[in-house]
Amino acid sequence: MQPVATTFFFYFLSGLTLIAGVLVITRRNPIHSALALILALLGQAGLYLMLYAPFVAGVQIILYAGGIMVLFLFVIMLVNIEKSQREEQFNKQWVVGILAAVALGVLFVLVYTKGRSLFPERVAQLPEQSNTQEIAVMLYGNYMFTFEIASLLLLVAIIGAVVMAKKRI
Amino acid sequence: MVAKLKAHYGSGIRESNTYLGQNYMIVEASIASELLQVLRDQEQFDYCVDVTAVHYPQREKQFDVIWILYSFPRNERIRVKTTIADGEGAPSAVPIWPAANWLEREVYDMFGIHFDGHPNLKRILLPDGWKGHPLRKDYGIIQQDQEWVKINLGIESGQ
Amino acid sequence: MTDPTFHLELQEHEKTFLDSNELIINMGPQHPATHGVLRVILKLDGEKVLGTECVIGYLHRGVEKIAEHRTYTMFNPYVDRMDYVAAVSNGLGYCESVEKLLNVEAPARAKYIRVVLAELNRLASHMLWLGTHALDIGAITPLFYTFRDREEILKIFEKYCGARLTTHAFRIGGCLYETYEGFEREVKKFLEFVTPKIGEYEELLTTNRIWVERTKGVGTISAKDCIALGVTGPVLRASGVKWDIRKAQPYAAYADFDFEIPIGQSGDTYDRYVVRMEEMRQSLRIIAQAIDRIPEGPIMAKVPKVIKPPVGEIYHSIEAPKGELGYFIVSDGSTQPYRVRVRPPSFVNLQALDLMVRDQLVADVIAVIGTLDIVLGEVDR
Amino acid sequence: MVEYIKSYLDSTTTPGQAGNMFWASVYILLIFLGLSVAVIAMNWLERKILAHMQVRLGPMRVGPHGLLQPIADAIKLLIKEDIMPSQADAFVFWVAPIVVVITAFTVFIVVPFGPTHAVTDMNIGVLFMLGVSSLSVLGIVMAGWASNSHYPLMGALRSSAQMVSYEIAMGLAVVSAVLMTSLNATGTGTLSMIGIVQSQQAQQIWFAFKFFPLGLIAFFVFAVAMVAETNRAPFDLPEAESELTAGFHTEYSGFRWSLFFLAEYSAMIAVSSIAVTLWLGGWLRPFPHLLSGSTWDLGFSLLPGITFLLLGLMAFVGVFRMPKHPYFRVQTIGLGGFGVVLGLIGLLLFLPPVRDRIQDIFWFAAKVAFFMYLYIWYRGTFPRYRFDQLMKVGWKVLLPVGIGVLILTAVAGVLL
Repeated sequence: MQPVATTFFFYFLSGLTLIAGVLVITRRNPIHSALALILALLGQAGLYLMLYAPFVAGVQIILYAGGIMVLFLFVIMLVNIEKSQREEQFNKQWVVGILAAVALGVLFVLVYTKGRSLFPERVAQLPEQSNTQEIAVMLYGNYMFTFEIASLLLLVAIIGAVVMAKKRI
Repeated sequence: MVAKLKAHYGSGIRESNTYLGQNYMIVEASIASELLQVLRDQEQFDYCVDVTAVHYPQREKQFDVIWILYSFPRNERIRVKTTIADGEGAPSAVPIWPAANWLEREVYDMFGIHFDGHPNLKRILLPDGWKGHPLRKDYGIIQQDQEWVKINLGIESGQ
Repeated sequence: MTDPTFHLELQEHEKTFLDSNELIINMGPQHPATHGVLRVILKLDGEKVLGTECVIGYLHRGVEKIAEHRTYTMFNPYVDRMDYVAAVSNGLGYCESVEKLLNVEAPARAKYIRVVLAELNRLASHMLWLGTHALDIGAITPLFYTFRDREEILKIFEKYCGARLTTHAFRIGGCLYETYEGFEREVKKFLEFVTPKIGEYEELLTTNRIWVERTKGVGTISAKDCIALGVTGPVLRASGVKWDIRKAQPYAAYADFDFEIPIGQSGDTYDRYVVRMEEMRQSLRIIAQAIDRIPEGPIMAKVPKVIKPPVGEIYHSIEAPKGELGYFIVSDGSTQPYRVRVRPPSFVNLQALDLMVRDQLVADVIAVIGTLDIVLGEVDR
Repeated sequence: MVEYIKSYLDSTTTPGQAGNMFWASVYILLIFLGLSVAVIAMNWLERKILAHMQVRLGPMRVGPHGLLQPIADAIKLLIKEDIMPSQADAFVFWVAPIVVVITAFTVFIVVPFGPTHAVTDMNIGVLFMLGVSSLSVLGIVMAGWASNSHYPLMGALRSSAQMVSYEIAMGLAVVSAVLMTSLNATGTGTLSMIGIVQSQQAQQIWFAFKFFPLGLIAFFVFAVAMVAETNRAPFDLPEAESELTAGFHTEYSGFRWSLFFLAEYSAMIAVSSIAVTLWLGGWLRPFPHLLSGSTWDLGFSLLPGITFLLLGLMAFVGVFRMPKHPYFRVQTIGLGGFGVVLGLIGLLLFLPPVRDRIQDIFWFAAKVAFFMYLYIWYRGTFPRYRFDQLMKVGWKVLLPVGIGVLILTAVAGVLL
């Protein structure tokens, strides 16, 4: 099937993501920030779909929007919201922040001006159908070791979280 | 049992008798606390059934405070009664029987009798800001704390 | 032991660096699971209960004050309005107390009728308890079953005295009414009808995994704590104390009947459930014995038209469905009682709530309120 | 127009895949209307069935046998005052029910009512369904938080913890079914909803009975998890009325509340559809290979019509059992009319072209209806779990069982 109104959806989704991203850092209420972040993640998932990466989009929705962000909200609700609202949000790391922003800006400008020469060929058209399978082959074939290391790291993180949270073991 | 207690406390136990098959003791307020402790520890009255009071406005010592006790092992009841004047405190039985906690609060609520040693003596059935103690004989049956009603319920009268 | 000084703030030693801040939840007075207008202030850490405080008195009508301004006979209907699901027991306790004060005894026939009605009332009260308790835990069906069967009891009451809920059935010195035509037959028919129904309730709950998990080990209270807190009735018996005023100090005609006192071991919610179910069966046993042996004779003892008990005081208690229901009556020789004190079982039992729900979860608070079987009309009077 | 209809009747794929925007829109509209009707019917059925389980009659006043009760309720909800707590977060409070409803309905894009009866067929169908339905928890959390009240907040916390936990068990069960699709000559499985059913057709077995009892266990894990996922009894803690009054929607009323109601029931239908698709052969009729042949085909294809005729007959029996009193005349006529409509639908379903087209939908709906009945039955029988017990069941029972089944399925798939 031919995609419909690709340009419109591209700008719509990227606009959505950008606006939501700005809202994340400007909202004072942490819950509103988290909700805006979810919106940004959903917009991103839509962009993945447009790149013929439906599996990544699905995982993005399930894991980030449906799983991690819910836990985020969970934690925010449990901690004292009034207190965190009163606290200064733009804290003393503004020097680092500006440096990072400048670096990112330079990167953007470079990509925009020299992008065509840096990446002379267009990215290969990904096949529409076997996309999920290719990811599986990569994860469990080529990058098996890295994948397992990542899972081990997560296990350590889980145990660490349990140890920290539990009052008595 | 009564003989033993009488020997120990002497005139502290003013009267001990049986009426309609029910035993009761009238004791001085000063020994009440100690006596209740003894009744629980030595005479096995392990269950405090009720704490209540009666108001006799014409008497000098206006209030009767009554502890109704029961012993599971002996299957026997006894009433311990003491008289106190208005404003005088009665000994609290909460350290002896935790059951007395709410019962004493109710007596305080209804009669205004202070229980010395009660951990949390405040009104229980009536609202905290209420004035007056309704079960006193001088409190009329349709009397109310009109001020409280007006402020909290926003009406002229609860009647 | 229960902590009478209730701190709403988390104690310093209770805090860890990852602690969520505690939540104060106000449960009631309008809440579906507080069985009336009980207000419980819960201090929670997440879902764990750190402490409770009961606020009662929303239904306070000053019954004890009213008594001082009514004659002995006039006060009789007021007691029906205290524990309104077990009105017969209230009336029984009051009438017997005044009879004792007057030093008269009801005739045998009246005593038997009293026992039959009081036990029917105990069944009705336990049925209501079972339905609402199960509803609180989330099983909605038993409620309708028990209400269906309770209806049959109420029909008998209605035929006997005209009232279904606030049954003014007894009178000082005996019974108000002679039994109606076919009373025995209808009670027997009811016994036949209800015996399998109790099995039906048990089928839904007793071995239901979720029910067992929700009730076993919940709201445990030891026999020692029960006695110290003055808790009586099925709650005390579920903790393993074999004590029932019907056996310990028999009143009415209970000495004539053969029945068991069911007891539990662990004193948790499940045991209380089992004890009450067994109590319902024992009630059926008592009714079956009593209905066959109702003697002929008068239903009223010789009491004067104007009741003027001699100066004196009396404490008399009976085993109401909820526990020990006592009346302390002081007479000054006039037609009106000088002081009537009601020792309500629900009020005293409710004190144990705090101890029973400490360190348990919010859902258990509901289960424990249900299992205590309180009636706010009696708590507040 | 004619071309469009023809193109649909001839097509062998779903309108979404064929790029047929018109038919896709029609399908979306049909699903939306069908779902609304299904929710209304479920409302009536639940009350009736539950009532009969509990020795009472249920709604009887509005319309014959209370048939119009859900409509009366809907009208009541729509004209009710819409209350918003003064301290609530207005925007989030407003948007929460919409999020819940949108997620509940979006899921149905990939539900295959038949080989061509779906809005579209995604190659990540199952993943899409799980992902989108996992978003509904966001709406619940938003509702609970925005109400700015303790009970809704606790309801929201409970529901988020519950749904996140049971999603894992659910996912594992789903994966073991997806694994079964790969047991063919090419060795490639599929996540597409239609592909899963087709692979059950090709393997000539419903996945619930594949590698007995592995498929059945996975199916049960899913069946338990899906009840928890939809917040229904015995896992209805987020809205446990005896504990949290009404949980996350305590502060909602009127239309907004009805949106939550709508979402809850369509979510129930959605997860039941996943279960039917993954384990019970989706739109396939029972025993398509055992009882094959033209006679059996004809017999099974007549069943939808017969069902409706029977329903119409029941309505007519009801007409004769109605009290003969002028007060009930309108109701009796209404019931008769209802019976006639049902009977006419039944007759319509006997026409060959309709018969062939409707069969798949009928079987799918029948299987989903079975799950709906289970939901009601659970509610009538079970007490409610406590929160820690709920977590225990999720993490200590369903999760290990799910992992075990997944591994065993993989082993069995390699060996057998």
